[in-house]
Amino acid sequence: MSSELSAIIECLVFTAESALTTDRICELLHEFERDAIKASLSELAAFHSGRSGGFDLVEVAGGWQFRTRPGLQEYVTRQIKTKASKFSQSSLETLAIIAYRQPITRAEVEHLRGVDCGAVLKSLLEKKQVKILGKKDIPGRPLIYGTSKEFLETFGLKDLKSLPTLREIQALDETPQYERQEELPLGQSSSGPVEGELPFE
Amino acid sequence: MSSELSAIIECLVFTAESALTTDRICELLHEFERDAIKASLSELAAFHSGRSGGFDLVEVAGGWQFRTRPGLQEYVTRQIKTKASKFSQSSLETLAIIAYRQPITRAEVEHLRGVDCGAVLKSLLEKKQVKILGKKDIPGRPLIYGTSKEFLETFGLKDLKSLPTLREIQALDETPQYERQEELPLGQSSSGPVEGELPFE
Amino acid sequence: MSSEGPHHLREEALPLLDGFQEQYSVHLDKFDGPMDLLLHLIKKNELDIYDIPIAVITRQYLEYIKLMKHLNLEVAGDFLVMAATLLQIKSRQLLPVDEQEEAEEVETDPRTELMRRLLEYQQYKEAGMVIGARALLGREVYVRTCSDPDLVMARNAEGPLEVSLFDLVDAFRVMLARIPAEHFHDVAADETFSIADCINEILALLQEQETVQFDELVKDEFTRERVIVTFLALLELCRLKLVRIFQGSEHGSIWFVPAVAGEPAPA
Repeated sequence: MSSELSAIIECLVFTAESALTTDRICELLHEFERDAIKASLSELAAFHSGRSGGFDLVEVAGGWQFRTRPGLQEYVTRQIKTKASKFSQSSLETLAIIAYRQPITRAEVEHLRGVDCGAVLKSLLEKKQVKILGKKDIPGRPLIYGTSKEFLETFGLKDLKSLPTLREIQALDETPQYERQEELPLGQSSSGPVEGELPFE
Repeated sequence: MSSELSAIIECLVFTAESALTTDRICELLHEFERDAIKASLSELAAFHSGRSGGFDLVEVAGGWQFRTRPGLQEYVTRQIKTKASKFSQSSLETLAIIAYRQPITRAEVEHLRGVDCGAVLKSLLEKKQVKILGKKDIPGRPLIYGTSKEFLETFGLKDLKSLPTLREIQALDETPQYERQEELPLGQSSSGPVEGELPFE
Repeated sequence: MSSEGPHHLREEALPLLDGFQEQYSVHLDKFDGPMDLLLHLIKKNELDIYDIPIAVITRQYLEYIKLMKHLNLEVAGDFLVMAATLLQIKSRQLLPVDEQEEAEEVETDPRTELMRRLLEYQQYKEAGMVIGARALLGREVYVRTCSDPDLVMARNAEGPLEVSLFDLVDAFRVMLARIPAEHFHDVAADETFSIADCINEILALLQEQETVQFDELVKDEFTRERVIVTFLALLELCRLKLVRIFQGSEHGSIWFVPAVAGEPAPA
């Protein structure tokens, strides 16, 4: 577990200012094989998790990052001011809708929630959990929203595919209204009508 | 080596903004014995040094700190090139003016911002976010600026029309129209403009 | 809020609201909107979401809104829109079924759309709770904040840029707020009649007269833009179930009336 490559990778991830993607690590360490780098990363993650120390190596928002072990926050907050990432039930609901249904307009979010969501949307934009992806090509050209890289970081998600699966809606003979919408361009298959890619990787 | 105290100490040092003195650690962890804390610190330092990973726990002038292992600096500095650079508030403001008011001259930008923008403009040109569109047909023939293709890429925009307007962002704060509507006459007190009672049973 | 609230309630005896009577303030704050309230009522009464007894649920829903008014709480428009929807479904159930239409009516139970919305809403409500229960960065989990000295020293000019569209617009907004108005003239093309304005106008008109004709709305300013905006405003009002639209003959005039006016008299 203490090969030179492991040490180099650990050092890179440790000093990086945000999560480092496997691709970027491979690019930085061009003299090493990609497979060896990937194997080292898995080993390192297993090692840190196994030793139950103060922090773990985790895969988040498409990259690798050292993060404190959950459960120790009580001690951390004794010395640092927390940025208080508090989310109300309505923020979480709105965020969930945007995460699962992106790209989505405000009107669509409001239809699903049954309430005005302007203020919640604005606060999610300010917290950088949500971003404006552009405008929808329908009359009125409403803004369309999606979740950001910060959303994945905040919620400790590797990518959008790691979102918990929605509870199945059973016994519905018709497709719910919103399923007729374009599919969420997850992963490689980003061929949706919305320009550009979702901002992951 | 994986006692809870070790993990807590490791976590504290990891999240601290600067080196933590032993005294400070004892103060933060008042429920633990000073001797136990000191012993844990030495153990932790020996453990990290023994495993030859990417970083060590060392006692420097101001206290305890995780430091990358000497000899790995070469790799650390490799990532500087891929470090994401953030916009300063003045760059962002200047860029916003150019985006929303293009084509625009430097004098016009400066008139709006009230300060000299030469340096900021130069850096935006270097970052390829802004480009020179030509010369304005007025005395002095000043250069006129606009945003570039790279600007659209940075912000994930299909075209300039997709740029959200100020009004659209402000609209997030507005309550929907129907909230200002007359109240529905509920129960007995039906004196609203809508005739008839609601059918309670 | 006034201290007489709870007593007042007990006297009024709103028996279906036992849940609200204890700690009513907590409950009142808890509902995030009409969908949330409906789900709560369904769960509390152990009702089948696939076969909602619309009369029961509508009565409880309206009593809840009444309660909010008793407590002098502001009842958000969204709650009223849902009240109108429930009443509309109920009235459709009360209407005798036309034999010719019967075949179609079987398929389109007026409750279907509501049920679908509730199920979908419930999914996202649950998903929100699931993601909210994760170990959140800055709440349960932290990253290293101290920058590496080696990295701090080095300056960078060629990395990718990291900034969001919202930051850009916000920077513009902040700057506009700072500069005096005369320095600045808005050249944006959208200094026109908005859909929101139009909705307001229609609602105002409907308070004065029972029916309104589409042509009447656009006769003063018969432009392409005005017609489109008016039409979109009408569609929106229709979606919100605030108006009903009629057309006498093909290509004839479009008339509309307030949606609640057509409800049957109290039973």
